Amino acid sequence: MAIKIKNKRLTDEEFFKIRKEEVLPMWTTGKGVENLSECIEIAKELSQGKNFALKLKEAKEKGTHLLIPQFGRALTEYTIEGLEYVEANSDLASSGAWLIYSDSYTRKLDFKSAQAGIERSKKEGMSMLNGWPIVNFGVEEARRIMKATKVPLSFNSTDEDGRLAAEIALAAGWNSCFVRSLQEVIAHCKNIPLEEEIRLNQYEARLAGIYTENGVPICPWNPSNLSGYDSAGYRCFVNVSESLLAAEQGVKYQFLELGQNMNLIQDIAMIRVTEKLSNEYCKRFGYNVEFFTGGFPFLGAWPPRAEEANAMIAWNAIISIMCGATGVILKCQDEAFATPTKESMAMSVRIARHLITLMGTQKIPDNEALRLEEAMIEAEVRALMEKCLEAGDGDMAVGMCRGVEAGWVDTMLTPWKYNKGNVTVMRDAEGAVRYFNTGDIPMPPEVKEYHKAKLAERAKKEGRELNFDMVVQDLQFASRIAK
Amino acid sequence: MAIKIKNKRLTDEEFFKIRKEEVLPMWTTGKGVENLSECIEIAKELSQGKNFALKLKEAKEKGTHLLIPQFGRALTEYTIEGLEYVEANSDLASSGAWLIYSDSYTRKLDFKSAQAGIERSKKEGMSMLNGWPIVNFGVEEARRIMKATKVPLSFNSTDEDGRLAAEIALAAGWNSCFVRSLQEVIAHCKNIPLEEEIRLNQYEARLAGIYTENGVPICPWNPSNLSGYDSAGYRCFVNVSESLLAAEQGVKYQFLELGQNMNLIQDIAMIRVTEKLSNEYCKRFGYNVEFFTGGFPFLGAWPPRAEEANAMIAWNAIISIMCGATGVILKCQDEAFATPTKESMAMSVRIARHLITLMGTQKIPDNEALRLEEAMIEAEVRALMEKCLEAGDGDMAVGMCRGVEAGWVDTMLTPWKYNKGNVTVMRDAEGAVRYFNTGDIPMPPEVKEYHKAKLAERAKKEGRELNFDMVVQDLQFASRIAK
Amino acid sequence: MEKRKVNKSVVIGTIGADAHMIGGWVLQKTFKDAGFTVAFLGAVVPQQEFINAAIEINADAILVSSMYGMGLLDCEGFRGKCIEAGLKDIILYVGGTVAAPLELDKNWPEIERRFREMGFNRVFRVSTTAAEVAKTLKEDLGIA
Amino acid sequence: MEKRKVNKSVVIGTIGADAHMIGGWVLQKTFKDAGFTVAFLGAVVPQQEFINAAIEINADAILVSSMYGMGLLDCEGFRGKCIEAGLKDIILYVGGTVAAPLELDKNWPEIERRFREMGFNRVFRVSTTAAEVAKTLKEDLGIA
Repeated sequence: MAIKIKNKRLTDEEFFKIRKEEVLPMWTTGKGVENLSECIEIAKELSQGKNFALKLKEAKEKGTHLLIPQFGRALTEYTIEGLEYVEANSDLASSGAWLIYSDSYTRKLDFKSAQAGIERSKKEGMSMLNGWPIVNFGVEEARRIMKATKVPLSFNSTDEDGRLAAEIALAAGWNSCFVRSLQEVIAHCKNIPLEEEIRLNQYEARLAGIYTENGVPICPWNPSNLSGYDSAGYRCFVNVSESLLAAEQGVKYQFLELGQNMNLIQDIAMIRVTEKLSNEYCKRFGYNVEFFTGGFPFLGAWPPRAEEANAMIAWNAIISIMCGATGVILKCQDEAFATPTKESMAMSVRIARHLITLMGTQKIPDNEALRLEEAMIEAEVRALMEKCLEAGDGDMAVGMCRGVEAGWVDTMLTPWKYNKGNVTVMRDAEGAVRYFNTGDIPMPPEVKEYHKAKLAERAKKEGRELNFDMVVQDLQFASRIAK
Repeated sequence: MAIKIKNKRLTDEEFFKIRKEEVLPMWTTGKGVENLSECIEIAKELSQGKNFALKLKEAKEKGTHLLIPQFGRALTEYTIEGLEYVEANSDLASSGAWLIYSDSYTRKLDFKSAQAGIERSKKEGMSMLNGWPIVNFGVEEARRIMKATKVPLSFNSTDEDGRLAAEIALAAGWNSCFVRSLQEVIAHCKNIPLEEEIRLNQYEARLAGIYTENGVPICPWNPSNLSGYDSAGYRCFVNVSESLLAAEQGVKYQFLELGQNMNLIQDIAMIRVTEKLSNEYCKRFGYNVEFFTGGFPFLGAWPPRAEEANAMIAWNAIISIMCGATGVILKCQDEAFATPTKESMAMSVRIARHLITLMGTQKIPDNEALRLEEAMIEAEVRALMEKCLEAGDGDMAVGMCRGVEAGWVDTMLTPWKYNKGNVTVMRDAEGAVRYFNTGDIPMPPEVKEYHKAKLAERAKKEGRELNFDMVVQDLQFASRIAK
Repeated sequence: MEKRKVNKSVVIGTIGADAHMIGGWVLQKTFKDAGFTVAFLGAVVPQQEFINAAIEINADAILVSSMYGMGLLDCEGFRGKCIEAGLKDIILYVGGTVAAPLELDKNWPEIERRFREMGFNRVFRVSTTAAEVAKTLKEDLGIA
Repeated sequence: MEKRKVNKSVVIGTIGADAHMIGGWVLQKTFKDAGFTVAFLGAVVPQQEFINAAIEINADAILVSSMYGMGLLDCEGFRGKCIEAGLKDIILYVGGTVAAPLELDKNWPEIERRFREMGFNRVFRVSTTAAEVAKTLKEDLGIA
């Protein structure tokens, strides 16, 4: 198959053509952001003193943490009410930021269903959508939200195509869209080819570049949340590869955000190697990017009771803090049931803030186990990166597409039809995620052996052969309540 | 001053003389435990399948943890209701034990006030005492409680003198009293000389020995909770020195329980060095003792809000788990306000149990920082132990008394009048407790230098000279809620 | 009218714009292990696709997973489409995090009422295990 | 009757069988820093000892700390003993975790009512800072 996409910066001509023909016409509210220079001016004004990139920079330099709760309601009033409540009932303002998410209809560009959800929510007097439909509400409403908060806003915009959402968010002074492609197809897509997904995301990244070049530093999230059940190496590869794609479009700050598997050593190794290799590969290609890291709480099934959820909130936050990750993203005790309430989100902020008080600057001490884990992840990711660059003749975008097509870029579970799914992962005796089956991944032999040995420890500890049922049990281990 | 006490096992003659003349006559309920052999038989029967020592042994061998919540109400019914509630609403039964505490009047042998508190509680329909007055209720009521629980019971009996309380608890099938002397005078006493306190505790330890020799393994707690603000080395010294005193009386199992200061590395180092040196010193004197370790949650001021308290509950439990301590003692979110309610204690058990689910067998990996911390604590404790043995001509009890008298055994804050209080401790940049002033402690120079350097890091980080105000702030750091 | 013969076959998928597939994935594994024929449609599945698959395998039941809080919206009109397609009596289950507002989730009888009104036979909480769902379906099919 | 001259002196200690001394210790430091003469009695202090010390230093106030939940019991009769000793008008404060039952702590007006009835001028929650107590006493003494 011929790959047409290239990892190449969109020219202004290309960018504005796409903008006019594809992006702004998606929905009527596209009109509100037509004048880009004006949008940038307003964004500069509105994000004064609460710019996400600059707040991350400040926290990183001080060695402290930015707490990042998540919120999003069907109506603007509900959303503002939630932000104000949490900020009034916790210490978020001192060092925090918001991740606002849209509803899933918006993420699928189904603005009609989103509109129906808005009407329905008004009728029922409850938020019937699982997020704030940014595109339906448009830029003026987004600016209202920006004015209502004391901290920077990030926007979790999209499944396949977050371009219009990002246009609206950035124009409202929110300082973060998303840069992602493989992450997105694995996490939320079904049919879109990777090539097309990369093309859509080049636009969003370029938009961030343009804002930054015009005096509004934008720090997009470069996440690997993926399916919630992926190996540390795959997660890391996704971030590093996508950091190059974003950097090419002129993105100068990136928030490397990794979904935690909840093994302290492996999660820390994963986050640190991701930062190291993103830096290294970007330098190699001549990109000048400043990276920040953040840990995202476990993305699998959560337990349906407050105390068990609080244990997860605390353990996830502690892993991020011990890692030294600047961002500590927060879920809350509603996770198993519904979209977060403001009350529960405020509780999560309080828990995490007090953990920071208690832990101070405590970090995981340098140790052999961590160095080994880092070395293993690094070897796996380097093998994947080099194979991509080779397959793509030095072009990362091409290489990623070829890797997925051939199946040597692969993960276990995803709704996305182009993923081969020939790998299987399982937890080892200490809960770290290991390959039970490496499929066609170009795993260096020593890494393969390492994973095998770690799983053998579990088999020995449990006194049983490893089998597929254990994979299934692993998927639900964190949601089960001890009886 | 001539020291009359010796670290020497009480003869049966001495023991039973004290029993008859001093202990049983303390209160009318002493009569109920007159027949010791019968008490031992009943205890054997009642603790079948829920013996504290054996449960600790089982958990230690499996590498799992025993969760140990705390409870105690003015009336037996309230106490039983609480235990049953927590056991029904958590997974305590699978691997847990109770620490039941008495009210503080009982601890001061003020049984009349305890009686008034019982009557008052009945009248008010609320528990007006801060624990269960075991001596007033006597052995039959204690047996009722034992029958009502699915797990082993430990009894936190005493300030100066827990002898009658221990007689009643052990006779009821509760398998744990306390061995302690310096711990107790520092924590709760005002006027009693250490010599006398050691004498009282020899009796309690000998009682545990007698039960054990007659087929009911007793595992007393050997705690160092102290004032809540003590150096790791001092805590460790208290446990190790007292392990010898208890061992001499025939105590075969000891639960080394250490109050955590909430610095991960220092707390783990402290617990591990305590186990190592208790083992070593007991071997040196020919005692054969099996040790278990447990972490006690921070003993200073707790925050007056549920989420901050939950952060403390989680962080304290995580330190114990990462340490590999077999016992994980639990406080609850009522800590700042009142005696624990059953509802809050059940919540703490759920949080800790889920942390164990999430963390599995994860432990702190071996590392240089931990080894260094261990080495420093070990050097400090060895210096203290050797100086005691020297001053006591090989007798630990004598040496401890001489050390306190001369002031080279010393800690910062205590109600006890015989402590010199010439040392000052302060937290370093990472929250570990360091000597700001070492007073007359025989600190090896490298340890002194180490503490000094660690405090200098804090001064540098905060950009200010170290001063006494910081000591005061440190005392309250964990109870302050970020605003 | 004769009663349709039980075919031990089910359609499983996550409805609407919802990409969460793990719940459905565990479910399909459980039902296969229990001897069912399973059409597993993955995530982001439109109503019509469930129905087409049900016709194709002659399914006894359609098991709809919804994890993102908008199941109440996504399931509207599902029974009507089944009837149009000649699947008047097919068993419809739905389960997961089916409503975004916590106040609604906490009022579970209201959730049940709404789904019953929409023609669903049962609605399961997110804490229900796959084994429990399989057991219930067998009972409903009279093959327990 | 003439009003007694303010002497800027206080007695501080933890009452009853209570060994918790940190609260009182922080308090005495704060009051010393604020220029007060302080008799600091440590922990496990009987009522009479507070009163004797108050006479000795001619104290304006006795600040009673109680951290272990039995302050309500320990403070009974305190004002009576003060009156007997000729300290009819001495200011009595109490603070800390003064009641064992959480239901009582959550009903703070009832706690205040009970201590007022016992002749205490003020009762402070455990979350009150030492600085706040010092500020309040200065106001009550008219020297703020």
